[in-house]
Amino acid sequence: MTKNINNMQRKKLDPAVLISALIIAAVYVAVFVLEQIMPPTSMLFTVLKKAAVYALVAVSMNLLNGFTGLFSLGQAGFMLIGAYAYGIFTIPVAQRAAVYQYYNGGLVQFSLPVIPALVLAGLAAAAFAFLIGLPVLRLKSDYLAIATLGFAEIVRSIFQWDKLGMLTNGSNMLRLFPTFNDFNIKNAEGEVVVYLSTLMPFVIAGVCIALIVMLLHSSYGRSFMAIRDDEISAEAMGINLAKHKQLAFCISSFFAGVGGAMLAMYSNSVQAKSFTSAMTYEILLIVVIGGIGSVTGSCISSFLFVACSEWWLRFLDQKQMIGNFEVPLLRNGFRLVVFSVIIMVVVLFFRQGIMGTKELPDLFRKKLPKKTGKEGEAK
Amino acid sequence: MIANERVLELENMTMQFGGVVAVDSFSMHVDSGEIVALIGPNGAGKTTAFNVITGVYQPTNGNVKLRGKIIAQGHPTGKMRKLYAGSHIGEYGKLVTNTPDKITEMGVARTFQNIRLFKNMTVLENVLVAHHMRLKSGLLSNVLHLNMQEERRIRRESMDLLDMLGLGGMANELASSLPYGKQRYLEIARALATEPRLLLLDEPAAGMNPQETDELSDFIRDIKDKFKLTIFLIEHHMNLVMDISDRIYVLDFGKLIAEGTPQQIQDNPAVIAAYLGVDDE
Amino acid sequence: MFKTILPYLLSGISVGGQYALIAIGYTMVYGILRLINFAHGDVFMVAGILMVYISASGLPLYVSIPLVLIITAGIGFLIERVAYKPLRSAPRMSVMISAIGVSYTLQNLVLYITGGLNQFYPTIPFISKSITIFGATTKMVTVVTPVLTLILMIGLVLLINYTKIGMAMRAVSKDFETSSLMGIKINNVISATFVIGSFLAGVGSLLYFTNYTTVIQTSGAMPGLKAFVAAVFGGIGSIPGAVVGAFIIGICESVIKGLDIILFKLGLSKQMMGLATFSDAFTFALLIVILIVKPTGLFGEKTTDKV
Amino acid sequence: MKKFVAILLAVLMLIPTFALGENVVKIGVFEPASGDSGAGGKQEMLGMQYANAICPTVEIGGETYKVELVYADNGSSADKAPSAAQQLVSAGVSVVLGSYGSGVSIAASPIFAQAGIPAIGVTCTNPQVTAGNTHYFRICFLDPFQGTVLANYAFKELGATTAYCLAELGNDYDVGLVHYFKEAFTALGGMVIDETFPNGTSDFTSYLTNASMMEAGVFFCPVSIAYATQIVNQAAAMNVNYAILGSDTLDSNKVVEAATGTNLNICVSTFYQEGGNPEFDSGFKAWMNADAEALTNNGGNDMIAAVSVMGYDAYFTALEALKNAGSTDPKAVNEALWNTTYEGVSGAIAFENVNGDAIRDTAYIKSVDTANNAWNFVAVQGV
Repeated sequence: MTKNINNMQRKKLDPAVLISALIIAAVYVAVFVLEQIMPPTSMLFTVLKKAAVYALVAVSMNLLNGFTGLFSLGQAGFMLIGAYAYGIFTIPVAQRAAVYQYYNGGLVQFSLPVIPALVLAGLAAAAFAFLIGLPVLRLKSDYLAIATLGFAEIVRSIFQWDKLGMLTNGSNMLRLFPTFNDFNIKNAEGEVVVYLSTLMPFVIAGVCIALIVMLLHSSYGRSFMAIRDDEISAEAMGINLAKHKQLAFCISSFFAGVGGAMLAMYSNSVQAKSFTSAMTYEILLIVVIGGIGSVTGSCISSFLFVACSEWWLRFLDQKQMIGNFEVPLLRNGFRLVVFSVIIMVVVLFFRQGIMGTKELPDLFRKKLPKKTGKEGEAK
Repeated sequence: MIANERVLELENMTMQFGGVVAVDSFSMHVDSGEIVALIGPNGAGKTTAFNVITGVYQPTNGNVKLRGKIIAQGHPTGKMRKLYAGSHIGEYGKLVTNTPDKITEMGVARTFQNIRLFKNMTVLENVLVAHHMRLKSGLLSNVLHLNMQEERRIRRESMDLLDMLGLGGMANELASSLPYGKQRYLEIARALATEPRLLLLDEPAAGMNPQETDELSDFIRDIKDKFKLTIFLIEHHMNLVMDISDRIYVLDFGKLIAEGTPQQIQDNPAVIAAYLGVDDE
Repeated sequence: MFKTILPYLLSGISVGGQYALIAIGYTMVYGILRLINFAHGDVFMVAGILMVYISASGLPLYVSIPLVLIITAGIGFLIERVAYKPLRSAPRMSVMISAIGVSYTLQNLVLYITGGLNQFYPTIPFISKSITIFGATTKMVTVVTPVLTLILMIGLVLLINYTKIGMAMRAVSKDFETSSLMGIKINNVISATFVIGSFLAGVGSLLYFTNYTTVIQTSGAMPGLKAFVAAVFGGIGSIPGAVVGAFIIGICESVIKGLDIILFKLGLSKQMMGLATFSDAFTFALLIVILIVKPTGLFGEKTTDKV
Repeated sequence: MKKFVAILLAVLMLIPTFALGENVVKIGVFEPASGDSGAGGKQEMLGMQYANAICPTVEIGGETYKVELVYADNGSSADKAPSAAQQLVSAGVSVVLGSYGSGVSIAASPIFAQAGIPAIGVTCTNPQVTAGNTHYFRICFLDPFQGTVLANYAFKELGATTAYCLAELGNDYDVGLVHYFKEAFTALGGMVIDETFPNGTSDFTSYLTNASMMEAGVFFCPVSIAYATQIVNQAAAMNVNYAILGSDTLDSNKVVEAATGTNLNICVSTFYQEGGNPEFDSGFKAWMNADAEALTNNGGNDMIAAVSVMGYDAYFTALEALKNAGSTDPKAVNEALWNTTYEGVSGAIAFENVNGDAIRDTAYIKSVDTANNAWNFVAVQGV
C-alpha cells in the first residue's frame, strides 16, 4: 500500500493498481447484473447487502484499531447513534403516528431524503464521539477499550429511556423508514424495472471506504500510523496526539454511524436492544480475520463472515440426513460452535489474518516491502 | 543568525519522580551555533533533562526557556513547595506547559536513545510524517488529494534529505528492515525534516564502532552548518564529545558537577572521580 | 429513612459480594499479565451450567459442589494454556482479542449444549432459605455472601503475602522479565493465578445462581463486565480494592434501581423519572469517571498488595 | 472404498427423485429457538409439530400435498430476524407461522411483504405487527385488549388500587402491554408506577422492594419466561404480600414450578386453559411423552402451554387457507386468508378485514395452584 503511493508518484500509473481497480469494477458490474437476472428473494442478496454494511463498519473500526492503534470497543454504540439518527429523520411524516404510537407521533415532524440523512447519521455519531473522546482518549489500550465499551452500554440505555421517547420511541422500534428496497426503480404500476437494492449499499459503502483509503494515503493517514507505531516518537515529530486521536476517533465514528444507518436500512427497523457489545465483538473478529491494518482484508472477511454465518453454515444448525444416516452433532447452535473454533484458530495460529497488512494491489506486485511479523501494536 | 543568541536555557530545573530526584536544580544554556554536550554516568539524569526540554515531563521546579521565552515552568505542589521555596522562579499557579508537539513546532527536534522509528512504515514515510505539522493544506484537501502540489514538494524534499544521508536507495524499505547504523541516521533525517533550529541528539553514536563514530562527528558538524543548527547532545563516546563539543556539562546523580570546554572537563577532578567511581562503559 | 434504604442495601451487599468473587479473578490476572480476561465472566457462567448438569446427574451436593469447583478451576487453567500462553510475546491487543474469542467460544458452546434455553439452577438447601433481618425478608445467601467473600479475601491476602507461590505472584506482577531471570517459573505462577481466579468465580457462581436461579449462555457477560469495573474501581491489581469496589458497585446498582422510589418516599421528588433504566449504565458511567479522575482506582497506589 | 462412494452417490441422487415424486407444500416456521424467548418459541413450535404429526398432508386443488415445516430461528432478536425470514423466503414457503414475540415479527414483516408471502402471527400481540399491512394475519388477541382485561381483573377482582408494572427495557411486547395496562388501570381510578429493567438483569429484588415500598396491590410483569421465573423465585424469598400478575408469556410450567410450595398469588391471562379440550390434551400429552426431545422442549414435563395450542391452531388455519386458495402460490394463500375461518382448540378463528387480526373477545385468567404444581382456572374475562 505504501509502495503504491510512491509508484503513483513516479510512474503515474501502477499496473497493480489498475488491475485492482478493474477487479473492483467487475464486482460492481457483477452485482448489478446478478440482481437483474436472479430472483430478488435469493439469499445471495441478503448476504451481499449485510456484508456491504459490515464491510464499511469493519473498515471504520480498522481505521481506529489497525491504523491508529486505538483499541476502541464502542463501535456498536456509534452504529446505534447513526441508526437512530437515520430512522428518526427519515420516517415519512404520514407514518409517524403509527411508529410513535405511544408518543403521539413523536417530536420530529418532517423527514429528510436518504442521502442527507445518511450524512446526518454520520455527523451525529461523530459529534458523540467528539464528546466522549475528550475524556477517554487519554486512556491507554485496554482502559480505552473498556471505557468505550462502557460508553456503548450507556448510549444504549439512554436511547431506550422512556423520557426521550418523543425522539427515540423509547423501547419500541423505529420502522417504516426508507430501506434498500426503496432504491429499486419502479414503473407506474409499481413493478420493479431496475433492481438497485443491492447495488446501492455497495455504492454507498464503496464511496465511504474509498474516502477512508484516501485518508489513509494522505499525510493525516501517515500521522495516524505514526501514532500507532510510536506515540512518543510521533509527538516528537510535531504531531498533536490529542488532536489526531480525536480526529481518527471522530472519523471512524462518522463512518460507523453511516454503517449503523445502513444496517437500519438493511434490517427494516431499528431497536437499541440489538446494538450490543456482542455486535462490536463480531465486527472486531471480522477485522482480525481480515488482518488488522488491511482495508482489503476487512472487506473480504466481512463477506466471508456474513456468508458463513447467515448462509453457508446454516445447514449445521439443522438435522441433516444422508440417506438414513443422521449426521451427528448437527442441531441448533452447532454453526456458532464451528464458527468460534474457526475464529480461535485464526486468532491463535494465523494472527496475520487473511491479508496481514497487504492490500489488493499488493497481490499483483512481484516484490513486496518486507513486513515485520508484528501487527500494529496497541500501545 | 544572531550571534550568541541564547537558544536554550535551563534555570534551576528540577525533576522529581516521587521521592527520587532525577535532576536537581540544573542550570545551563546553549547558544546559537554551538555544539554542547551533556555527559555523565548512567542514571545521571541526562535523558530526563532532554525529556523535560522536549515537554515529555513537566519539571517539578525551575524554568525551561527557548530563545528567551519560558516554555515550561515547574510548580512544586504540596510538601515540595516548601522544599523548593528558595529556588522557585515565577508565580505559583501560573502554569507554563507545552506538549512535545508544540515544542517541536517551536523548532526543537530530537532523536531517541533507544531508536524509536515508525517500524511498520517505510523509510520515506518516516520522513514524510515529520512534514505533517507544517502542512498548509487542511484535512479535506488532504483526504480528497487536492494538495498534490504540496504533497509533491514534501516528497521531493524528503527524498533530497534521504539522498543526502545516503538513505535514498532504501526509501521504500520498511524502517525496521534497515541496519542499526542506518536507523540512527534515519532518526536524524526525520528530526531534520521538522525544520528545527535546535537539535537534541540522545546518544547518537550508541552501538557504533570507532570508524562509524568518526564519520558521525563529521556528519554532525556537516548538518550543523548546512541547516544552521544549534546542537545539544548526550553521548558516552568521549572521543566524539571531545572532538565536536564547544562546551560540556557534566551531570552526576542529577547534579551539575562541572561545566566548561572539553579541555577543562578532561582536567576536572570531580568528573574523573565520578567516572572512575561508577563508569560502566 | 433507614427502613426505606435497608432492603436495597441488603441486596446490594449480596450482589456486591458475588461481583467481588469474580472481580478478584480479573484483578489477579490483570496484575500479572496486564490482560483483561474477557472470558472470566464466561467461566463464571460455565460454572453455573456445570452445576446444573452435574446435579441433574443425581450426585449429592457434597460431591457436586466440590466437583464443580475443581472442574471450573481446571477450565481456567486450560483456557490460559490454550489461548493465552501461545501469545505470550504477542502484542497486548492480540491477547485481548484471543480473550474475546474464548468468551465467544464458551458462550456458543453453552448455547449449543443447552439449546439456548434457560437452565434452572438446583437449590442448595442451606443458603436458599428465607430469613428476616430488621424486617426485610431475603434469602440466606444474602447474608452468607459477604461473610464468605471476606473470609476468602483474607485467605487470599494471606496466601499472597506469606506463601512461596504468593511471593512469586507478587514478584511476577512487579516485573515479568526480572522474575523469570530470577528463576521463577512464570508459567506455573500464571497457571496458579488462573486456577485461583476461576475457583473463586466458581464459588461466586454458586452464590449468584442460588440467588438468581436461571443460567443461560449470556449470564456471565454482565456480571463479568461489572466485576471488571469493580476491579478497576478498586485499583486494578489490588485484591482488597476489588472487593471494596465490588461492594460499592453492587450497592450503587441496587440503590439506582430503587432510586425513584427512595426519592419519592423521602419526599425529595414528586415524579418518577425512570432512573431504574440506568442501573447498568450507571456502573459504566462510574467506570469512565474513575478512569479519568483517578486511573489507579481507590487502592491503586498501594503496590504492596499487588499480585 | 469406491463401492462406498458409488452407493453414497446413488443414495444422494435418489433423494431428490423421491422428493419430486410427491407434492410438497412448505410452511415456514418463524420462531425463536434460542435467546430470551427460546423457551416460548419452542413450545409454540411443539404445537405445530404435533399438528403436523397428526395431519401431515393437505388436499389442495384436488391433489394431496405433503406438508413440510421449514424452520428458521430468529434468535429472539430483531437484528437476526430479517435473515431468518429471508431464509424461509428463499426456501420457497407458501405461508409463514410465527413468531413468538412481537419485535421479531415486526422486523421480519417487510421481508415477507416483499416476497408476497403471507404470515400468520401466532402469539405476537403487539398491534404493530398487523397494522397497516395486508400480509400479516394473527390468530391471537391484541395487547390493547389483553392490557385492558388484566387491568380490569387487577382492579376489580384483585382489589388493587396501586399497580407496579415492570417491563424489560427495549422489548416492544412488555412495554406495549404495560402501556395499555396503565391506560386502562388509570382510567379505572388506580395509580400505576412503571419501571423498566435492562436486558440480562437477574437481580429483581430491588424492583420487588420498590413495589412493596409503594404498597402496590399488584405487581404486573409481562416479561419473558426467563425473567418471570426469577421474579417469582425472588418474590417468594422476600415473602411479598402483593399479587403477581402476568400476561400470556407467564403461562408456562416453569413459572408454576418456581411458585410451587410458596405462598405467592400469581395470575396470568392466556389463550387456553388445559382441560378446555380433553381430546386435544390427551393426544398432545401422549405425543410429547413419546418423544424425549419434545418433552425437553416443553420444559421437562407434559403440562400444556397455551402457546402450543395456538401453534396447533395456527397450523390448521394455514391448512384451511391452503385449501381455500386451491394452490400453493403464496399470493393466492394471502387472498384466501381473509375469508378463512377455523374452529380451533383455543376458540373460533376468523380475521377482521382491515388488519387481518383475529376476532376475539375473551381471555382466560388462571392462577398458580402453589400446593399442587398446577394451574387453577379462574375466569373467562372480557373487556
